[in-house]
Amino acid sequence: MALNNIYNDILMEHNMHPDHKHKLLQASDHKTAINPKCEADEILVKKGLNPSCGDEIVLEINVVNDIIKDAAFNGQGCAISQASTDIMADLIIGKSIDEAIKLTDLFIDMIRGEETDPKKLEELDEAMALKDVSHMPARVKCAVLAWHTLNEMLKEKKQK
Amino acid sequence: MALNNIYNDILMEHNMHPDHKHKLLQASDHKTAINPKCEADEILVKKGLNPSCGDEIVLEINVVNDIIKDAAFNGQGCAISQASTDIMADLIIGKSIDEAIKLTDLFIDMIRGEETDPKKLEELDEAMALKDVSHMPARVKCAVLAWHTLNEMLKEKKQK
Amino acid sequence: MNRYKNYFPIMRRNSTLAYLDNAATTQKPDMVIDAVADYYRRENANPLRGLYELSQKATDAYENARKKIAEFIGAAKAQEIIYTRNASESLNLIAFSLSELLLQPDDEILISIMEHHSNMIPWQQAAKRHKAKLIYLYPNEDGIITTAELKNKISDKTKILSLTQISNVLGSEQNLKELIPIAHAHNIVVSIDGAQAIPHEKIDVSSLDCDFYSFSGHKMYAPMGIGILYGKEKYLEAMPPFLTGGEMIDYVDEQTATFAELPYKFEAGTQNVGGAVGLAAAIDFIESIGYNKIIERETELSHLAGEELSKLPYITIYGSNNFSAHHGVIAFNIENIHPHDVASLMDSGNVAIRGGHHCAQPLMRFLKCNFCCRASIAFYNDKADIKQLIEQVKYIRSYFHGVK
Amino acid sequence: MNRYKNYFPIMRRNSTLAYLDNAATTQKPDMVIDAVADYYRRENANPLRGLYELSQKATDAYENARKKIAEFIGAAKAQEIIYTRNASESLNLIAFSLSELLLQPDDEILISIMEHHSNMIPWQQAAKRHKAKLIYLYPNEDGIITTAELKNKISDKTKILSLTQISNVLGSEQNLKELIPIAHAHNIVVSIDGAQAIPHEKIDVSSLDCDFYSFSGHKMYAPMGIGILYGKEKYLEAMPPFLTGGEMIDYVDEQTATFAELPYKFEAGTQNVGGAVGLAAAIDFIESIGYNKIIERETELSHLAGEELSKLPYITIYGSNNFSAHHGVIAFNIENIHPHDVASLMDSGNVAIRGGHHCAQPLMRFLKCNFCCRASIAFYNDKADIKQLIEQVKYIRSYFHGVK
Ligand SMILES: Cc1ncc(COP(=O)(O)O)c(C=O)c1O
Ligand SMILES: Cc1ncc(COP(=O)(O)O)c(C=O)c1O
Repeated sequence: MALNNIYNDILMEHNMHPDHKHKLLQASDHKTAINPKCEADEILVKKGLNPSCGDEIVLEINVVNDIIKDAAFNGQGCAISQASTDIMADLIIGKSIDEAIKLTDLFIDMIRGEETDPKKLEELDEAMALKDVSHMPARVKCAVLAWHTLNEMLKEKKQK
Repeated sequence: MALNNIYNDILMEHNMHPDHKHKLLQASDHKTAINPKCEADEILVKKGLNPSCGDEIVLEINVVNDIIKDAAFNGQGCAISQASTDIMADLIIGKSIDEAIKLTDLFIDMIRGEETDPKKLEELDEAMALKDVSHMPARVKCAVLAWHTLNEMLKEKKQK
Repeated sequence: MNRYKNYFPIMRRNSTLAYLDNAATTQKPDMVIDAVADYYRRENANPLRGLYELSQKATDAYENARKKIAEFIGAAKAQEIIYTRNASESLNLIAFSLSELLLQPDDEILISIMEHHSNMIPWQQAAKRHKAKLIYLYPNEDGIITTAELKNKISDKTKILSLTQISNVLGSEQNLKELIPIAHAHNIVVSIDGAQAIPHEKIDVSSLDCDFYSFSGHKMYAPMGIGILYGKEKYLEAMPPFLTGGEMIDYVDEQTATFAELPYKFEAGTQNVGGAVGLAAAIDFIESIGYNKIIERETELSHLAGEELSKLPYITIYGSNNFSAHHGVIAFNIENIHPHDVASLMDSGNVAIRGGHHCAQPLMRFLKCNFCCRASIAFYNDKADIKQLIEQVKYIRSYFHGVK
Repeated sequence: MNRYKNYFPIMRRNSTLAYLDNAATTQKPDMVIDAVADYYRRENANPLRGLYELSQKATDAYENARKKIAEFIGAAKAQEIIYTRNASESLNLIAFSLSELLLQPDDEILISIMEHHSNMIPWQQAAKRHKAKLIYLYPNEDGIITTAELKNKISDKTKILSLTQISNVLGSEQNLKELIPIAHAHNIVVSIDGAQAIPHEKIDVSSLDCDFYSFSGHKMYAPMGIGILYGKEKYLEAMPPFLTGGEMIDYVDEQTATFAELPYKFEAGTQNVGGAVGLAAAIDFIESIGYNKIIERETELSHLAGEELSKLPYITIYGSNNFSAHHGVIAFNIENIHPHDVASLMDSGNVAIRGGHHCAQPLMRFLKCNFCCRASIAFYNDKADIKQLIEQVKYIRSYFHGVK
């Protein structure tokens, strides 16, 4: 059955043993600890909700000079939303805001079945493991929750 | 086709040339003219409406000593309601109130398909020509309008 | 039997039937009947939230039908398509929810005297609830609301215009491309009752620029029990829900609820997936015939029926003298014979027409006839059907007339 | 494949499918699918006011189905049966029209925390419209509203009690014969949501003496798009109509309308005759199987599923420990695995169950679980289906657990 593809090793590993499921240090801690001289250092926090599944995540990112230095999350939800969030954090750490926005757009397009070119999708790295969610309409929201939340968060930041 | 049965000679004749489509004289006229000594002499008037067809009849009966001395109607409607009313008037003139109530009940049962015994239906005389309306649910109301109106009228009178 | 009737099992079973009550409901082609049966044989499940294969198939069937309907009527987005039970429910939904959104005491709602009861009583009720006024537009002899009439009736209190595109009695079509811009220039929200239009011509809600458009599946070859409400996203977003319960929610607690996004906000309870599948099949069917062919045949037959009937001196026809503009609907009376008798007797000649007030009592009184006969044509009818109709009219007249 | 599955084309096509989402919607037997198709092939027309043969046949089909439904549930009169689209619409109708009739500011409506959203949000809306209060009844551990709880919550302001007969999550059945007389003794009108009851046991509204009873066809082997509202004549007579338009009128003028007699007063627009025919066929189907057989099989399988699941230490089952009293509904969770993942993975093992809030969010919070899995059984299921379910549960657990 096609659905089983989605619960592959990559997803199960990220779900059971997420690397980024914790709280980031406070911004002030960061300032002193990591980058004491940078005024642009800040922690952005945004909550994402998927009422149909009850998925709920709180996403935190630390942006320094337009680069995502760190990312973490908390919350609860299904394996797909949890793993997808952890995979996303892996992918975006070290990327610029614009790069990260592009990646979230690409991921969302992949899940909606609008982008299928394997070459282009390569950029998504491990997140490609979630490709088959595009055939599970009921789970699309689970997979894109974190990506959607990050996308909005970064666009809001740019507008400021 | 079954339906054509209903537009038989009896119905067509009563529709095109009704005997009782006129106004009765006023009660006071009756008192002097027909039965000057009878205090119970009266003219009862009742309107019957069938909104789905727009059938509208005004039924008048003259009751003397519990006997229906005369009956007449006015109004408009389809051939079935017009003919049915005229046939009814023929039938009930000369009958007692109780007899007339019985006949209207019998007719209504016939049209609703609840009484089919030809022996019993014989009492209805020409009104049996409307029997097949029982197979035309959309026209049942047309056929029973007058009978229903008379039935209510007589029961109201008895209650007084 | 003509090749079009051959698509319809009921016609194959009744080869001498002249079915001329298409404005009430059309017959269903094999394609539609089979599509519905196949849905239940292959992919039935409760759609939405479906986490297993059948439920996903049902969801796909349901949402693909929605996309097809959106494309068919030129809606910008699939979520502007709300499934209802029939046009009447669509119109009730608008009258309830749009009124909640817009109406203040003394506001005015405009409808025409030609409306079907389903586009009239819901507005009477809404007017009563909101202490608003229901104002009527009257047509000219051709059954057309002129721009002058509309401008005359618009006031600075007018909030809503709800209008039938094609009258189910007169067969006249309103010039919506002229009327809608006038209404919009006065900030009036425009709802169109398309129940009698969509079976007969291509509809494009975007170029019409109406704010709402309602229709029924069963009048366009689909099964009963499925209807559509199209609405512009901005209004649907702002309107409160109508029916509540089931999957149309986001979050529910004991005393309050928040509602799902479009289109689900307006779809309470388990939806009629079989009906949606049937409607999608009906659209395929219509497209396989082509509106060009449909219009060509229906116009020719309307013209023929109108011309032949109008030759008979004892016949009154309602609406325009240009019978080609009747969209298949010919309403008439035979002098001194009640329409119910006409329809019953026609049945003996295997002609199916309707007699009555056609759910348009105020229009009937406006026409001073109260009741009339209505023959309504679909593309699968043919000249033989019209001939049969005319023969029956003559026969009935002589039958009544011949009686001493 | 067991002989009962053999009646269902979708089962014949998927011989390894364990379809355990019957509380969401049941599959449809040939008898029902064919009855609907045959209706459209043989007797389709717009019913009511029909003056020709096809329309009379459609009317007969429609009204005979109504009589059959009335008899099936023990209604005193056929006109106490109102056709709706689904149980949700029935419940919306009651919540709207009965509230209009009865509710004054500060009046109280009683419902239970176990209600499906469709028997909850309409009452929230009604309470808001009439400035009334919505008061909740809470069940004991077996999912039962005790008479003490009911008496406790009744005040002299209580006007309406609306209660589900069988919970779609806990599978518990309320003792209506105890509760209804208490409500009636306080002049409280009682509406019962029977959507989950009628597929599983014989209903007799006369002996229950409820004032309203609602259910959906699609949960009892009939097609989607048809539902029923039973109401006592005296209330239906007194209530204002809900949806308006079409044939539900007597007399219409520009500003007002008077409404048709029962049941038509509540049936706006063209009705779903195909759906009514399908529901009548579903009743024939149920009667051909017999409720005795249905209850016997469903009780046995509920018991088996509950017992087997409860042997697994990582499983929580909601509701009574007496699984024979679950009416086919077993709601459960696998420790630390989200129900949506469970349902998706079950699908890979060809087991169809539902995961989520089951349109009962307040109940889920009351149970402190927010989400759960639900296997729901019909008589056509068998022990092999339950075995498949249990195997999948074990497999999923080990799959998650086995991951380092
Ligand atoms: C107890 C209960 N009430 C009402 C409903 C609503 O039924 P429908 O979705 O057919 O309107 C359901 C079905 O989900 C239910 O389980
Ligand atoms: C113009 C018009 N509007 C609305 C309706 C109502 O359609 P339905 O009965 O399918 O709800 C009809 C059909 O009779 C109609 O002709």
